[in-house]
Amino acid sequence: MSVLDTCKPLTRSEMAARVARDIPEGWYVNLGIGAPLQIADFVPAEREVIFHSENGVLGMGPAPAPDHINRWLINAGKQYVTLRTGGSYMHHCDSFALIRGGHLDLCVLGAFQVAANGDIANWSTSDDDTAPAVGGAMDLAAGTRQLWVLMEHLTKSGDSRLVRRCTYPLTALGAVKRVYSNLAVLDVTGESFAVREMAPGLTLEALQKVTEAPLHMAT
Amino acid sequence: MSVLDTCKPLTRSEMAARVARDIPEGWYVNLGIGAPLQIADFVPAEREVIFHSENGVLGMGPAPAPDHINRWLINAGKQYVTLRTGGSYMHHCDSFALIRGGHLDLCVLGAFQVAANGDIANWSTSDDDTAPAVGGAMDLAAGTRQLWVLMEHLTKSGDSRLVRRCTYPLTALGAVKRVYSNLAVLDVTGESFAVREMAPGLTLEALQKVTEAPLHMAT
Amino acid sequence: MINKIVQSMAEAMTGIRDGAVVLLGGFGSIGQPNALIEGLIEQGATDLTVVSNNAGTGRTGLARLLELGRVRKIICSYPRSAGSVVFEEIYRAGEIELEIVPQGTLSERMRAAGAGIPAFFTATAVGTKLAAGKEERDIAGRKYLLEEALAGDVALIEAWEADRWGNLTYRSSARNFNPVMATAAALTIAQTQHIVELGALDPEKIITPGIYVKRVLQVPYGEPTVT
Amino acid sequence: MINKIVQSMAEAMTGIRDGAVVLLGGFGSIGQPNALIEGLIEQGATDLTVVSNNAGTGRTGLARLLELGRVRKIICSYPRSAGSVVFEEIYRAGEIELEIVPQGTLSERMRAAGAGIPAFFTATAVGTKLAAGKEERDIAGRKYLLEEALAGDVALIEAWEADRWGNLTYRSSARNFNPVMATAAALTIAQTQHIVELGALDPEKIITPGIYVKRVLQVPYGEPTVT
Repeated sequence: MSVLDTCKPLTRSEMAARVARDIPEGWYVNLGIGAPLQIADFVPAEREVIFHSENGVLGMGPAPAPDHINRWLINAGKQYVTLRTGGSYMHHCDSFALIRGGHLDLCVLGAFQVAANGDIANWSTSDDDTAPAVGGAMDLAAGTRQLWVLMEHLTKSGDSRLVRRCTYPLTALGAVKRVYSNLAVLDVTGESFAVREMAPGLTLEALQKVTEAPLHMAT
Repeated sequence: MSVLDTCKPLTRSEMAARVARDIPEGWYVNLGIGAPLQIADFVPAEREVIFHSENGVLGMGPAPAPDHINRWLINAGKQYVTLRTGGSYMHHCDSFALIRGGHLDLCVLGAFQVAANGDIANWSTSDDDTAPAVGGAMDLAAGTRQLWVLMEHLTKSGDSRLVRRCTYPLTALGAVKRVYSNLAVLDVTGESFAVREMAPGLTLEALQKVTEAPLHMAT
Repeated sequence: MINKIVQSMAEAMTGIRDGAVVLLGGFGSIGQPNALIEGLIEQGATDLTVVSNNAGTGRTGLARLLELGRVRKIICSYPRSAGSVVFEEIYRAGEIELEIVPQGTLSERMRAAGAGIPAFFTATAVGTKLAAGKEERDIAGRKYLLEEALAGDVALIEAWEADRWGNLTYRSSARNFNPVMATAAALTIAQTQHIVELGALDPEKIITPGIYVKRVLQVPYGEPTVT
Repeated sequence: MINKIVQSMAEAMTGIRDGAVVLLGGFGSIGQPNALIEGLIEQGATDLTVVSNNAGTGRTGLARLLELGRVRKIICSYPRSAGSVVFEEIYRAGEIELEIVPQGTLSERMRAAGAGIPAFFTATAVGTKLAAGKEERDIAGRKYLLEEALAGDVALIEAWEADRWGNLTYRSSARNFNPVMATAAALTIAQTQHIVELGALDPEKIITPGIYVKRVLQVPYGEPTVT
């Protein structure tokens, strides 16, 4: 019987909502394409969080109504988005200067693996990948003031994504501060992950059983 | 009797007009503060030459009428100017990226000395100058596609400003392509200046007498 | 009178030579100079190096240029997207050289070329396989890579409005790579939806001043479709 | 609700510490944050390093800050202008350290700080006495100097319009050093002639997005005078 049968892992929406809860008003935040993009939907509009999309949009708003699409306005995931009141446009080079210069308070990326030392692998699954595609992941991981990762705790085949040492090609060294998985919220401490929260019904012992990297309870 | 008594040196206005004659339509040009700024007055408005001022003005026009001054619009010499139809503003960093990137067709600077090898000294008159001030001269000299110098042929004490080797602190190495003086128009060739034109009444021999750097007639 | 507006695609494409490094603006299909890419296909230059964030989708535009065997090398950050079938075919067949560059490093390398900076240090990609062969240096306690300027012979870009001096504005996120590519190429050619009188563009709002633009061709195609 | 607009000079100046590196916008007297400089004089921080294109004129503003002995070092391109009497006095008396930086290198060093680039190569100043002590390197047949990023603890800048998110526009050549300094400092404080409602600024025309601005103080002083 798997540990996952004895607890209630978070759904994708619950994971996104959980991350959203930790983003304070006034932060400038970049959400990686894929699952992290959903986080924006769980930040209430009255809590002003300013979302950045690396293709030159600062103050990105939610998807437009079907009859109000601006066809020149997409996000980094190439979906139609809107611009919030107060938002602005910039070119790619200014947009990545903003990222590289450490001006974003937070970036949330998806990942294949995160290591106990904060290394992240999220762009390529093998060294001989045909046509690897990195996009802006390395710039975001190296440049943002604070990097969080949102990912499933386990791969489809049941392997731990929180590892002692990444085996996939790295995106950045020692960049991750915190991981939000469907089983837990964990801080990177350098040697082992500090578990801040677990899914209902889960114990540290059970969580450690499915996690390659060493764990300890956060104090 | 000085060589200057036997010929008719150009006046400041004539020198500016002489340079203006050689600037073709469509060129992007930066004019150094001081005497070079006057060159713009001698480019007829119907010949579209686009003047750049390093404080972020592209398409700079002449001084405004006294009752039409925009007090937020000055040139690098801190004089009120106008913006021509089609002109635009940029910030300092973009403005010097334009200079450093070699996008200007021409810059015309004043100088203390120009050497036969194209070295220019135009910012400081001694190595222990109190509070030297370089401004944008080094960026302009190193960055512009083509650098011309507009200057008196002789110092007030009668020394040649066209020298074998600059004795004043350098602005840039091998940067000057052509010198317009009150006595001649001369191209930099590396060993000696090639004389293209002389003031009325002047001979190569007489010009050489007052010029430290070696001269030869341009072919 | 300065007039950078050209009247035909043939005129716009004049002088693009075999072996040229061609910068292609756009991110996804937004701000992408589709008409100019078709013009380049027609024009015939081959053995090209293409710099573009993506590697084309479907079988038109950049994908078509690739399929015709006209591109020797592609420099991009994200060649793999839904529909990048042509690229994947020829890449697997070993028929194209690929240089993967992180997106921010890609734009900064072009900015450097346009700004007269031959090389700069960045923390992006330190410790990754994209650092292979690059000089690494410790500066103030952090590791950085030295990255070189990336200049184009030609840039093909898309604008929203243009005037006869070549001043350009863009629309929303269609700005993306276009302004930086305009600065980085010896010959920048812009397609534009609108041509306006000189002076009609607000001087405070011009994003690309005409100094960076050699030719402007009006291509009023209406609304883009995301592919 | 994000609101970067502060109501008093004291609030604007909070937290500027002794020893801070302070970037001062403006070129000549245009785009110069005069009110904020007066505020800084009042506030009292000392042992400052000031980065500014010029070194002040007359006996007010930056010149006054110098005269009060509050500036340990000045980094600028052009300290000597008509009226820079205070600077020349204290410089001759050996009471201030001066670092002369070419104007384009000065702005690019600040841009580098804001853009996460610790160092870059430039041809400016090669072979001159300003190259002393700098690493020189041959790249593709030309000589370049390595220049380091120049970051500020504080930037004092002047804008034309601002909103509560700190988005800024500038007016004509008053743009100058202000946008790049805004990106280069940990604490950017803007004085502005006009405050507008959020959304009143055209998103295509915002030059400094609010992410670079921490505090905005309205100082509607009317027209500048060239000194």
